[in-house]
Amino acid sequence: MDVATIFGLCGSALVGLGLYGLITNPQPLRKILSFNLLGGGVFMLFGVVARRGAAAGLGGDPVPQALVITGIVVAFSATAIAVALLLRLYKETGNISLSPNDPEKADTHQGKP
Amino acid sequence: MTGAILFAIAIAALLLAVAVWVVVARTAFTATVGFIVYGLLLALVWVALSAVDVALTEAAIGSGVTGMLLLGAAAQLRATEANVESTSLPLKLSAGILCVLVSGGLAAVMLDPPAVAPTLAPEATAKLSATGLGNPVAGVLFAYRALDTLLEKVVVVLALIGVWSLTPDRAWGGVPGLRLYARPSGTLTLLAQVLPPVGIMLGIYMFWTGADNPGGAFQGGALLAAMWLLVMVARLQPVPPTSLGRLRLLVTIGPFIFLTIGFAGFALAGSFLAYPIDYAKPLIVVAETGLTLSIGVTLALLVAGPAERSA
Amino acid sequence: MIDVYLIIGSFILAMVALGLIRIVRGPDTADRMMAAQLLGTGGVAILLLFSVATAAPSIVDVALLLALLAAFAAVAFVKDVPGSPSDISGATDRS
Amino acid sequence: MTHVIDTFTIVMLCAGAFFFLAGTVGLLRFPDSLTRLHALTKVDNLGLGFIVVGLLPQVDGLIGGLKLILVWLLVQLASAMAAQLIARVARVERRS
Repeated sequence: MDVATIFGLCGSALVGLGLYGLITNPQPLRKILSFNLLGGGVFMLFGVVARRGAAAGLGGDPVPQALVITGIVVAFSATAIAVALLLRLYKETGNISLSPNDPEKADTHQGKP
Repeated sequence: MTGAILFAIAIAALLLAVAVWVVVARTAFTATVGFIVYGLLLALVWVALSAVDVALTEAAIGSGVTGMLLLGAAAQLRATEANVESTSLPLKLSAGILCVLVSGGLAAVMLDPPAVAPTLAPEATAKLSATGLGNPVAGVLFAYRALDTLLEKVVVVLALIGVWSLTPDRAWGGVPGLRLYARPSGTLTLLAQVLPPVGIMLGIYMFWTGADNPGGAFQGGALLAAMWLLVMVARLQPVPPTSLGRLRLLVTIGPFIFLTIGFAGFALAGSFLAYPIDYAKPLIVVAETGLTLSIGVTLALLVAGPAERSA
Repeated sequence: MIDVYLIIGSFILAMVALGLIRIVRGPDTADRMMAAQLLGTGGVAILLLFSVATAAPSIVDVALLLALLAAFAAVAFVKDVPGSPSDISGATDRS
Repeated sequence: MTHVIDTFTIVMLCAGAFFFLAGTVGLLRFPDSLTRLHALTKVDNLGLGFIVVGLLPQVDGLIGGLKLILVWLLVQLASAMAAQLIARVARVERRS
C-alpha cells in the first residue's frame, strides 16, 4: 500500500459518490455540485497516474498534471455556465424543475400574463 | 515513510466523509460549504501527490471564485428548496448499484497498475532547457501542448460569452447582478482595502515564478479575480457594465496575444505556435502576462454573471 | 524527523476533522463559519509542515494562497448568510 | 547542535499541536458561539504561531524564513477580520 494507491482508491470512490449524487439529487444546483465531486475524483485518478509516472528527477509526470490544470479551468467555466442557466430559468419561470410534466411549473405559467 | 501513509489515509478518509456530506446535506447552502471544504482538502491531496502546480490551481479556484459563485447561487435559490419531491427508493437503489460498480471497476484498475508505469516525464524534461523554462508543467502547458492551452483560454472566453448571452433583452450591456453587501461594515471595508494589495502582489509573483517554480498565469489570474471581486462586493469599486470597451479588451487581450504569437510562429519558426529558439522564454512570458490579466478579469465576470439591469 | 512532521500534520488534520463536526451540527451559521476557519488555519499549518518534510519550498506558496483566500471565502460566506444584514434580496438594493 | 535545534522544533510543534487540540475541544464543548470564537482565535495566533516558530530553524535561506513569517502574518490579518465578521453574524443570529 503506497500513497498513490490510497488516493487511487479514494478517487474511485469519489467518482461513484459524485455519480450517485448526480442521479439521485432532484435539485439542479445539487447536481452541479455532485458533478464537480465526480470531476474531482477523475482529476485525482489523473494525479495518481502522474505520481506513478515519477521519473527524470520529477515528483510526477508533468503531462497529466498539466492536463488536470486545464481540466480544472474548463470545469469552472462549465460550472459558471450551468449556474447562469439555472438562475435564468429560475428568474424566468420561478421554478427550477426540468421535468416537463411538473404541475407546479404549469401553474406558474398560467399565473403569468 | 509510515508518516506519509498515515497522512494519506487520514486525508482520504476525511475527503470521503466530506463528499458524502455534500451529497446528503439537507440544504444546498450547507452542501456548498461542504464543497468548498472538499476543494481545500483536494489541494492537500495534490501536495501529497507532489503536484504543487495543481495544488495551487485547486486552492486558487476552489477557495476563491468557485466558492463565491456557488454560495451566491445557493442563496438565490433558497426559496425553491422546500417543494422538491425526493427520488424514489428503487431509483436510489439502482443508482447505488451502478455507482458501486463504477467505483469498483476504477478501483480494480488502480490496484493493478502496469508493471512499468507509463510516463512522459523524461521526454518533457529532455528539451525543457530549449524553452528557457525551469518548471516542467509550464513547459508542457506553453511549449508541448501550447495549442491545448490556447484553446483552454478560448473556452474560458466562450464560457463568458455563453453566460452573457443569457442576459434579458432589456438589460443587455448593463451591469451584472453580482450580489453585493447592502451595508458594508468597517471591518469589511478595511479587509477590502488591505487584502487586495497583498493579493495582487502574490498574483504577480505567482505568474512570474511560474516559469521556473510551481505557479503560472492561471493561478495568478484566479487570485487577481478573487481580489477584484472582493473590492466590488465591498462596494469600493462599482461593478462595470458589460458593454464597457476596456473590459472587453481585457477579456480578449490574452488569447489575442497568444494567437498572434502562434501565427508569428509560421514566419519565425516554421509552424503554428512554434517559438524562435532564442526568444522562446520572452515570448512565453509576454503571452502569460496577457493571459494572467485576461483570466483574472474573465473569471471574475463569470462569477458576476449576466447583466441584470441596464447601465 | 520527516515522520515527526507528518505525524504532527496528521494530528492537526484529525483535530480539524473533529472540528468539522461543527459544520454538520451547527447549530448556527456562525459555528459553521468557525469550523471552516479552523480548517483554513489547519490547512495552512499542514502545508507548512509538508513543505519542510519534503524539502519543497514551493509548498509554502500554496499556504500563502490559502491564507489569503481563507479571508475571501469568509467574505463570500457572510455575504450570502440567510437573514444577515448583509443579505440583499433580488434587485431591491443595487444602487 | 542539530540535536538541540531538532529538539526545539519538536517542542514547538507539539505546543502548536496542543493549541489545535485546545481549539477543537473549545469549538466542540464551549456553550455558545462567542466563547467558541474565543477558542478558535487561539488556534489562529498561538497554534499556527508555535508551528511557524518551530519550523523557522529548519528552512534554509532568509527568504524561506520570511515567507513563513509572512504566512503567519497573513493568517493573523485574515483571522482577525473573519472573527469580526463571524461575531457580527453570531450577534444577528442571537437576536433573531
